[in-house]
Amino acid sequence: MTKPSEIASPKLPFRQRWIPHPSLTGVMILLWVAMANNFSPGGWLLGTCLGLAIPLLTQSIWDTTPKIASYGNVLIYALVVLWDVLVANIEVAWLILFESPRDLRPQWITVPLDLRSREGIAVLAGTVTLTPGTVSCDLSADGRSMLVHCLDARDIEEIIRRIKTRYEARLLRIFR
Amino acid sequence: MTPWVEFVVAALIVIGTVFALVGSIGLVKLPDVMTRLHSPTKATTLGVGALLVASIISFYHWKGKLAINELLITLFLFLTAPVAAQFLARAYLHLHCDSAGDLPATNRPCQWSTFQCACPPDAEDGSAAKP
Amino acid sequence: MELLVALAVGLMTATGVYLLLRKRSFPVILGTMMLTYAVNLFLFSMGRLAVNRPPVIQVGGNGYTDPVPQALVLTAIVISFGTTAVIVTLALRAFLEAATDRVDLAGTTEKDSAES
Amino acid sequence: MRLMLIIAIPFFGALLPMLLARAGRRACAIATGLSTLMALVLLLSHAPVISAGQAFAVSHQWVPQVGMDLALRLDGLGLLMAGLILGIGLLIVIYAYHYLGKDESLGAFFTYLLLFQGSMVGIALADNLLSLLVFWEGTSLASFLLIGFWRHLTEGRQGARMALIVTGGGGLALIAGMLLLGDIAGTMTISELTARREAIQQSSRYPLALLLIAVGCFTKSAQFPFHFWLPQAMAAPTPVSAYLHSATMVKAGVFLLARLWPVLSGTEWWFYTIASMGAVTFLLGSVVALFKDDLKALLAYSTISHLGLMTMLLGLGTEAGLIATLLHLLNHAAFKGALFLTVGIIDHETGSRDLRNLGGLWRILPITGAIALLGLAANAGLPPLGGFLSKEMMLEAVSQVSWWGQPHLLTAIAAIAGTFAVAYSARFFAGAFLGEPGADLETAHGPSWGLVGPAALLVVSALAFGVFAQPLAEPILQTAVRGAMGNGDAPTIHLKLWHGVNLPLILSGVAILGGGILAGTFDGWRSLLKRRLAIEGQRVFRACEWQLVSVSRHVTERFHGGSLANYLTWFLVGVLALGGLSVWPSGLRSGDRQLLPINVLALLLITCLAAACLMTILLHRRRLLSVLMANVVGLITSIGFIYFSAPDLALTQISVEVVTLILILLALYFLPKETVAEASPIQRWRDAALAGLCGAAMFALTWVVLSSDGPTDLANYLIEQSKPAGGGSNVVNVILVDFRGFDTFNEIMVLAISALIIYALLDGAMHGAAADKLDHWEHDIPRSPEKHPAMFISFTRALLPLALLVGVYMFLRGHNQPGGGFVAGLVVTIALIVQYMVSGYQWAAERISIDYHSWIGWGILLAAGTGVASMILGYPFLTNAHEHFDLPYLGSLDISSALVFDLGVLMTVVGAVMLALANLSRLGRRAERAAQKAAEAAKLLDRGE
Amino acid sequence: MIAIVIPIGFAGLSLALLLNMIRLVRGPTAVDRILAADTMVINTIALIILYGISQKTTAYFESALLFAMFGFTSTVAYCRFLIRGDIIE
Repeated sequence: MTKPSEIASPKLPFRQRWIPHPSLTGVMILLWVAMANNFSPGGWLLGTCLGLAIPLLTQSIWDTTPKIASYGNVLIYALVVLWDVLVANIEVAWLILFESPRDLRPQWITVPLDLRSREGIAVLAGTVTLTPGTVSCDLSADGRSMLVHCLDARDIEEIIRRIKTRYEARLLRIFR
Repeated sequence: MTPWVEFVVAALIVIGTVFALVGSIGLVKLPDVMTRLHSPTKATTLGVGALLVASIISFYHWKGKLAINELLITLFLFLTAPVAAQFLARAYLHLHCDSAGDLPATNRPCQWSTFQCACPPDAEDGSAAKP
Repeated sequence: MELLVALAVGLMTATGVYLLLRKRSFPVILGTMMLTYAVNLFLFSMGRLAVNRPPVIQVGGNGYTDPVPQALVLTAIVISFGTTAVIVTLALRAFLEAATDRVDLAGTTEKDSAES
Repeated sequence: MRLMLIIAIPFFGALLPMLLARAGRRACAIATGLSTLMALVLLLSHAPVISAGQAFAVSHQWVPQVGMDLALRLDGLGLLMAGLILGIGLLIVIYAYHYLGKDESLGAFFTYLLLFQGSMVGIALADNLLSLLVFWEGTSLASFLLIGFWRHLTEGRQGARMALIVTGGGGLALIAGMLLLGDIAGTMTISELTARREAIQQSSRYPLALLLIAVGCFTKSAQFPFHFWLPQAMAAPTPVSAYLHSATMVKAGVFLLARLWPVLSGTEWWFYTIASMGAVTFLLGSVVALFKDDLKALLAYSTISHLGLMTMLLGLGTEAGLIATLLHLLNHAAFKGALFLTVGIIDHETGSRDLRNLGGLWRILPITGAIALLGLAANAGLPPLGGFLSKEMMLEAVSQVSWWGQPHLLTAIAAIAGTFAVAYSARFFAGAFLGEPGADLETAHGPSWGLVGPAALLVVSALAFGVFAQPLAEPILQTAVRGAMGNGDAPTIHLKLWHGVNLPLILSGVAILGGGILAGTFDGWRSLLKRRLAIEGQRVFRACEWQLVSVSRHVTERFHGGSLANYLTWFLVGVLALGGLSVWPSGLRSGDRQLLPINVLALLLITCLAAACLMTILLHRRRLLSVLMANVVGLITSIGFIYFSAPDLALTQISVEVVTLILILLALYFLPKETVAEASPIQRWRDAALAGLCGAAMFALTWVVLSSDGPTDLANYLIEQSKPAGGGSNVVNVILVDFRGFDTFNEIMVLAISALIIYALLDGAMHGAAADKLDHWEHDIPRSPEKHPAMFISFTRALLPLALLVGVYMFLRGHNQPGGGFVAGLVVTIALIVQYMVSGYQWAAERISIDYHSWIGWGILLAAGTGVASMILGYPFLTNAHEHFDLPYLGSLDISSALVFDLGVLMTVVGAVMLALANLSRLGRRAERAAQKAAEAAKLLDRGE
Repeated sequence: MIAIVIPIGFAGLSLALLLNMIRLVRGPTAVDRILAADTMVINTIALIILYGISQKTTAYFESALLFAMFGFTSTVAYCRFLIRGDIIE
């Protein structure tokens, strides 16, 4: 699917030449086995083939490869987010069900960003959207601050602080 | 299956249903577009998530094998929901908002990207903004 | 349940026909889409209705529904997609060439600037 | 079998000139001449046996259901006719080769000629009424092509059209008549009709059949009142006139009458229809001929009159009449052919054939003059030519019958006609060859042998038939008559020039004398008669034609007004009416099937569906929203598919829907976003009512079907066979790739073709008015400056590998579980499209480079390849071969050729859909580029200010 | 217990669909309608999963997966149409 020219030139060491994104390869294998629900050796074999093939086919779209610093932090972050999502849902559910719309104080807020990496910002935006009463709506043209909409903004500072400390800080540690 | 598992599954089903329902209720109840945007993006993801977990557990007990492939759907939703939400938000901003009036300042020497192109105008290819 | 399916076919047909009778290309295209839905559902229902009897052979499967209409409708869906694509393109090209998307040459074209 | 060849040779020979068109004129001519010659030799090789009274017959079944056989029968009559056709044909080929200009497409001409020849010989030999009709029509068509051969001539085209309409119309009558005849007789075989003569003539339907057949023959043989097309047909190249309109085709009518003579003749009806018309034509033709200045027109009318003569003779119903006819058939072919050829020569050499400019050609074209002299003598019936013989016999035969109770009336008519014949012949010769040559004729030069030769040969034979009647004409005539009588006991014929002084001799003497006087004093009184004799036939025909055209135009404009809505309304009303009628008496009755219980989910869903449908209509002017609503309808449909256990359908439906949506949005970008309201309330209600009716009809239909049980044997068979024969447990997929694999193959073909159509359409939009519009495109909606927000890119990028994984998954499991090549293809396509949408075309196109065309091609090749492979292995096309392996450690593995086929499907789908979408987006990019250029230009201007 | 819960689930989810439909009908803005449709798709996914549980079959899992993918795709397409007009540029 990629132009021959797009494939990394052969002087690269073997690993980078044939397994440009090991993490992606791993994910692919796992996903395949999970999706096919086939934990037999055959399943793993096929998964490995795909895990090797697909990154090669699609490597041309990763012109900037995200640098993951520590996978541990990724795990932690994922758990944090999952928990927050749970909470967020309950909160929002409460708001929707038992608050009369009049009492809501919807509000736009601007969150300045220290993150630089595109992936980082993307993940942050996603997190903000999935977590309590906030939806990330836009970035400033230079990508240095994020426009967030709050469903019920009782304390703006608190929200900004949460976003920055709870998520952005962690992401800063993940994407350098 | 054991009553405990059955209870868990039942609970999960109820939770899932409730959240999905809540999302839709919010969609109807909330006053304006942006607030409506909140409810589905959250509630539904969890609703579907809960149901998926329910089905995984139950199938594990019926068929005796773990069918985690259903988790893929949740993965998809978690990946796509924010994008969809932000697309909708941008559409709303673009159609119904005015950068000066009803939006806060960016605290930057530039506007929100919905109102100002990040990429230099002469960039012929639509490739993304490099912040 | 059968009644509801029949109802659905009827509804979609009616919608499709009404849109087909409009004077602009775009509603007509939509009409054909609607009609396609209706016809596909109709063809599908020729195999009668059955709940949870997918024609996928498995040990201890509790009977199967008629696979033939399904196969036919599958082909129908694909082909109608192809034709829809062509119609859409035709409409687009026609509009670009002729500056109007009327599919009704009988009436006057002054109405183009009429109130909407 | 050799009989078949006689017909086959011309027909297959007809291919040669076309193929040899490049090889030059000579090659064409030789090929044509050879095939004619072969046919002729083949024909004559039968002559001895036939002259002994035998007949050859061969028959192949053609359409047995209607008793239509390709039955040929060669008897004396057929021999005479076919001999004339082929013999003269040979001469005509030589003549035409020299006559037609260097720049004319001889290939086409000779092809038409051979086609005509074949059909004509077919008529002569046919022994089955229906196959005869086929050949009959064949001659009409061929003559149409030949008359119109000079396309640049208006009268040529008109003449051709008129000839086709008249003879074709007559052909219709003939068909009816023949069918009637066959029905009366109970057989379609001509040679068997004779035996049933009485039965036929007693039948009450006999007159009708006779009239219809007569009409057919009259039109073909240019009998009054259908004679007018022949002069018009004279616009054809002279060889054609000579061949078709004197020697052969126009004789077909006479021939058919002669053919049916033993069956139909001898009744009052026969006599008064055929003989009367013949007599009238005989007289009219010869009279009008006298007043023609154009030599070809003159000959045309003379031909008409001679045909009238023959028809009249046949009409008499006496043996003498028949004999005279056949003899004249022979003679006339000879001398009239020769005359036409001479006219052709005159035309060719002097460039004119108008008696008013011609004159004194005797000095320039002596040989031609001699030929003409002989030919005209024969035409006038002067001894010692064959024409004299046949004329004598004619007068003899005529003088024996009384018409309308008048014993001498017919004889008188014949005599008068004969007189006029002498007159116009004399006028022809005198006008063309005697007197002083016109000024512009001095340049004329002697013709080449190729032109003179055939004419000479013909006229010599015409002479010979007279002089050597005994040895030459007699046997031919004998054989022909025996064949025509249909039985062995034909009278023995004695031809001699000198019968002693009797009525016919006196009459011809009178005729010659009177003719001479007429011709001599012609100029004196031509003027007063000329006006009277305007030919009405043509005018009537023209008027009818014009009326028809205007009427049909009116009708067309009435119904084909260019309003799609109207067409559909008519169509739908018609369909509803038909459907209603079909169930009218009993009415639809719902069956007694065990129905599924209704649950709240279904109820709510149907409510949603209804709402969505309603909204689609209400919002149909705000196009984007109506599309959205339509999508919701599709969504609910696919839920239905899932609920009613059709997972494959659901998968396909939702994937197709998304692709369609993207397609429509791409198009909508350029189309108006709103539809103006134009339909009046009445119209809307009318449409709504119609729509409601259609919906109700479909509802009723579906309900009736669903509430009654249907056949299940096929389903059961397929389900049982799926695993053993198809090697897959997903029966739907097995049906698609194996049992009905060919359908699927055609389906992807359709997809590929539509993709290519789209490509062509949009590529065409890249220039011309459309491109112009694109280049000056102004956007009718506000657009956000940011094209491709950064964060989306990084998100959706993660989706591509995931989607590909899903695609592979869908593909691999397709044969055993819901999924399959098509869905997988769409999944991949969507994965790519998302990249295109979010990250921008350029970005994606740089990184994902697929040559869509070649994907389509390879896909189809792959799919076809599997099919062919199974054929090579001796199975029917697209038979699925499958194998089940149990690999150590790796678990079980199913491999089946269907997978390869499915891969082909996948590639085709990806290629086709991406091709379509990419090309649609191309328009947008062009508009964008133009807009940017404009903006930059404006900016520069501002700076300039 | 599940036997009791599943009908409730169906009822709730179809009710959710109905609510989405209401929003879809009421609008007022195009964004609302698109959002409603998107939500509808997600609820449909939930419905399919529940159906799978109720019928003890995984045959419909792929449909749910494709719904997830394609629902997103169409939402993006609509939004791009609103934002830029040209969805592939």
